[in-house]
Amino acid sequence: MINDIKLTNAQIAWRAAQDIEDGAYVNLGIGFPEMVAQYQPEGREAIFHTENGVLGFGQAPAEGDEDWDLINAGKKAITLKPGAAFFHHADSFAMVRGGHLDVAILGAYQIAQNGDLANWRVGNKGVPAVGGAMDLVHGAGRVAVITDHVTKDGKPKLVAECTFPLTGVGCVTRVYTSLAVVDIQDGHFVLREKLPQISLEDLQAVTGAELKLDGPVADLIVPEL
Amino acid sequence: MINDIKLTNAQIAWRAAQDIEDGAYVNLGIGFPEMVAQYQPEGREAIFHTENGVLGFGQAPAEGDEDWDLINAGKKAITLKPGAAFFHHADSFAMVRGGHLDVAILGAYQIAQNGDLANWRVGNKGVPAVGGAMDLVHGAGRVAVITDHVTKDGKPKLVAECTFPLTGVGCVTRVYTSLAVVDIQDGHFVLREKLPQISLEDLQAVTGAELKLDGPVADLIVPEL
Amino acid sequence: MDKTIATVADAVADIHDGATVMIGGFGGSGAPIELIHALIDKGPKNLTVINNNAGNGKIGIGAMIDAGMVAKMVCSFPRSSDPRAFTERYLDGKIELELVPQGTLAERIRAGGAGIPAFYTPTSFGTELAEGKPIEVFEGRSYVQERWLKADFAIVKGELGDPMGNLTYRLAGRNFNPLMCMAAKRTIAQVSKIVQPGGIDPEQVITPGIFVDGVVQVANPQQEEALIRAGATYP
Amino acid sequence: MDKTIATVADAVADIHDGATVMIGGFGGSGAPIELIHALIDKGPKNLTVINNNAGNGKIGIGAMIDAGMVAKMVCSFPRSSDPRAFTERYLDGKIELELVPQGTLAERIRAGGAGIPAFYTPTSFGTELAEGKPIEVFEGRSYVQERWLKADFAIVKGELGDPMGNLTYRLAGRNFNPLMCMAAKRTIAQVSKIVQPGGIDPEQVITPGIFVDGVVQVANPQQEEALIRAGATYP
Repeated sequence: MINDIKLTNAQIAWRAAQDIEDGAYVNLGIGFPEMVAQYQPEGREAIFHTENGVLGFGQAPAEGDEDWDLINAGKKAITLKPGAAFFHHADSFAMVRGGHLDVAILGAYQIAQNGDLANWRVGNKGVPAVGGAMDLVHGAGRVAVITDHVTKDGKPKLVAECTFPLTGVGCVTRVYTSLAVVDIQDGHFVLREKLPQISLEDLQAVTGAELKLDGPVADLIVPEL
Repeated sequence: MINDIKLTNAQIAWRAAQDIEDGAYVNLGIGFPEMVAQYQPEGREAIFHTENGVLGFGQAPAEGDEDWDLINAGKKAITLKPGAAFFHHADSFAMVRGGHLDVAILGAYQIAQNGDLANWRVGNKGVPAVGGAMDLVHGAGRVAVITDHVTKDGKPKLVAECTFPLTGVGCVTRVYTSLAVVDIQDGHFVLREKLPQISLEDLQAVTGAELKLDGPVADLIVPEL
Repeated sequence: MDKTIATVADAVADIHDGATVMIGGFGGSGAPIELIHALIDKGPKNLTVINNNAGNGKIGIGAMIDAGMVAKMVCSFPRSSDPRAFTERYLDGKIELELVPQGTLAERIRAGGAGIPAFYTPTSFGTELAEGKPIEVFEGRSYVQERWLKADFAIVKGELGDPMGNLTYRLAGRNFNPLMCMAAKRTIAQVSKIVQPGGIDPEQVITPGIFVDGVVQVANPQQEEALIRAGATYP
Repeated sequence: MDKTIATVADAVADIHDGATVMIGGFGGSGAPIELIHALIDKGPKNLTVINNNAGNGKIGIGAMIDAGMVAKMVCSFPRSSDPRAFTERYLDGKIELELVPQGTLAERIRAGGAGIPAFYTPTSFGTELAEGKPIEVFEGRSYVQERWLKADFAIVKGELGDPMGNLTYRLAGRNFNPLMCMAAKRTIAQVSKIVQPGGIDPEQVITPGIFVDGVVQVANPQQEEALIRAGATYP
C-alpha cells in the first residue's frame, strides 16, 4: 500500500530543492542527491560545490562534448557557469569542514532519531569505499538527507539507532522521504509534512522511532514533473 | 686586537655565499643576512624565498621604480627574476616548515654549542617581535648563522648555553663569524676555518665554549670586495 | 548573486564594538587602506585586530590604534619604520599583545578557515612562546599544539573581484589575504576593479567566492608605504 | 636551473621496489597516465600507492595493480566503473587497503608537505575509521587526531611547466596534484607543454617550482576516461 502512494525520487529531489535559498552554496552527494540541482525554484540560483575542486558548475554537457578533466565527484562530466572557480582538494575540503557550505544533501541507508547517519557501507563484506561522505556531514550549515522512507524490503530507514556503520554522529537535521518531511530536533524525529493520503498511524508503522509532533503537519506536495 | 683583524659583514656574507649550491632554495633573514645574495659565486644561481610569498626574487629596484606591493619580508622593494612565483602565507610557511628550503641564513644574538639559537629578543623590555624567525629555524636542510664573533662590548656570541630567550632548540648547524667558520656537531662547536692571523688560543678566548678540532683547520679567506 | 557593495562605508557598516577583525596585508603590501580608513570613520571600539604587524605611522592600523579603537593586537611583528602608535600604548599597558610566530599565525588562520581546531608545529618548541601549550612527540621530534584562529570580520585587498566574490591579488599583496578570507564569519574585499562573473578565468581565481561576503571597488587604491613616505595622516 | 627531463622513462627511473608513491588525479581527471605507464614498463614491486581511487579498468593504476606492483593502496574510494583489478586482489587478501576519508586524505597530504605532523578533524568521529585514533575535545566538540602523509615519490600531471618546476593545471585536473607535489621527497610532473622561465605569469603559478624536482613534456596526454571508454589495456 505504502508503495503505491509515495513520491518518486524526482519528486523527493524537487521537495528538497524548495528549501534551498537563493545564493546558497550547496554540495549534493553522488547519485540520487545530484537530481536536486534540476529542481531549483524559478528565480533562485544555488552555487554547487563538488569535492574534487569546482565551485559553480552547471549541467552535464551534451554527449560527445565531455571534457574528462572537467568532472564532478561522481566522475560525471560537467560544465561551468560564469563565475566558477577551480581549487585543489585541500581547499575544497576546507570549504566543507570549515563551515562554508550552506547545505549538504546526501543519500542514506539509515538515519537515527539523534541525527546519526549511515550511508557508506551496509556491512563488512566487499570493498569499503568512503569518498567524501564523512567530511560532508561536518561543516555544512544544514545536512539534509533524501531517501525512500523504507528499504526495498519495507524496513524503516528512519530508526531509533543505526545498525549499519556510521558516517557521522548527530549530523543530520532534516530528512526528505518518499512519504514525509521529518526534522531531527533534540534527539527526536519531528514530523513536518506527510502525504495526505497516509495516516499518521500508517506512517508511524513504517518509521523505526517515534514521530513527534510539534505544531501542525503540512501536506507534502506532490509536484507534476 | 681582535677587532683590528676581522672580516667585515660583507666578507662574512661572501663566505657564507660560497657554501650555497647551484639551484639551492634559500631564505635570508632580514638585515645583515640579506647581503649574502650579493655574493653568489659565478655560475651558480640560488633561488631566494621570502616569507611574504615570493620565490625567485632578484635585486632591489632603482630608487623611484619601487612597487610597494612587491616587497620582501624586510618590507624592502624587490624585483622578480624569470620563473618567479607568488603564493599566500600558509603556502610560504609550508615551504619553510615542510623542509623544502635547502638553506636558511640568519643573524644571531647568541648561538649555543648544542645548536640553540637566540636571535629575536635580548630581554624582557620593550616591544617583543618575532616575525618568521621561529619558523625559519625549522625545516630548512641547513640553518646557518652569520654574525660577528663577539658582541659590541667584546662578549662571546658563541656560548655554552644561551642566556637570551631562545628562537629555536638545537637548530643551527654552521656559524660564519668575523673570525671563523664553526660547525655544530653532537653538542659541540667544531672549528673548520679561522683567520690565519689569530691563534687558536686567542680565538678560544673570545668563544664561550670549547672549540673542538676534528681534522685540519683551514684558513678563512679574506676576499677583496 | 551579487555581492558588490557600493561604498567602503557600507562595506564596514556591520563591524561593531568588541569585534575581532582580521586585516589583510603584510606591511603596506596588500593592505586594504581604504577599508581601514572607512572603519576609522565608523569608529567601533574595543576591537581585537589580527594582522602580521601592528601599524606603521599615522595611517591604516596605526591610525586605528591612535583613534583608541584597538584593545588587542594579534601579530608576529609589531615593529615598523614608525611603530609609535602601538609602542606607546603597549608600554603604557593600554593595548594587549598576542605575539605569534609568522608561520604559526598563517597556519592558525588557515586552520580556522579549514575547520581544523588544532595542529602541531615544530615552531616555537623550547621557547617562551610555547609556554603553557601542549607538547607532543611525533617520530622522535617535539611539536607544539596550536589552535585555530577565527574572526568576526576580515577586511582584505584584492586586485580583481566579481559579483560572486571571486578574487585575485596583485604581486606579493596576496600574503595573508586569501587565508583571512577563509577564517572570518564575514569577509569584505576591496578590489581595484569589479569584473562580470566569468571575467576572472576560473583557473586564475585565487580566492573562490564562497569565502567572500562583500566586494567593493576602490579603483585607485592608496599604498600604505607611499602614504607613509609622503608623511600622510588619517583622518 | 633546468629541471626538465627528456623522457617519461627517465622521469620514473629512480622509483624503486618498496617505494611509497603518490599519484595525482581524481579518477581520470589530472591522472598522469604516461608516467604511470612508464612506471609499469620499469616494473618496481611492493609499492604503496596513494591516490583518491584504486584504479579503473586495465590501464593506469588498474594496470599497475594487475602487474602485481602494488602491495598497498591508500585511498578514499576504491570503486570505479571497472574496479576489478583492485577488488579481486583485495578480496583475495593480496593487497592491503588503508581507507581514508577524502578530505582527511587531502589534509594529511598537505600536512606532510607543510611540516605539520598531526592535526584534528571532525571527520570520522564516532565511526569505525576513527578507531584507535586519539580523540580530543575543543570548544565542546570532539575531533580525531590524524597524522601527516608523505611519500618517496609523487607523479603528477600539470598543463604548463617551466624549467624551474613551476606548474599550472587544466580545469578540475588540479585536485590532489598540487598537494602531492608538496609531500614527496621527489616530485615528477608530466605537462602538456614546457615553457621558458617567465612563460607562466608568477601570479598564475599554482605549484611553485620548489615543490617539483623534474618536469617532462607529454605533448598530447591521454585521458584515462577516454581510454577506458575505448576499452584500452596496458601494456
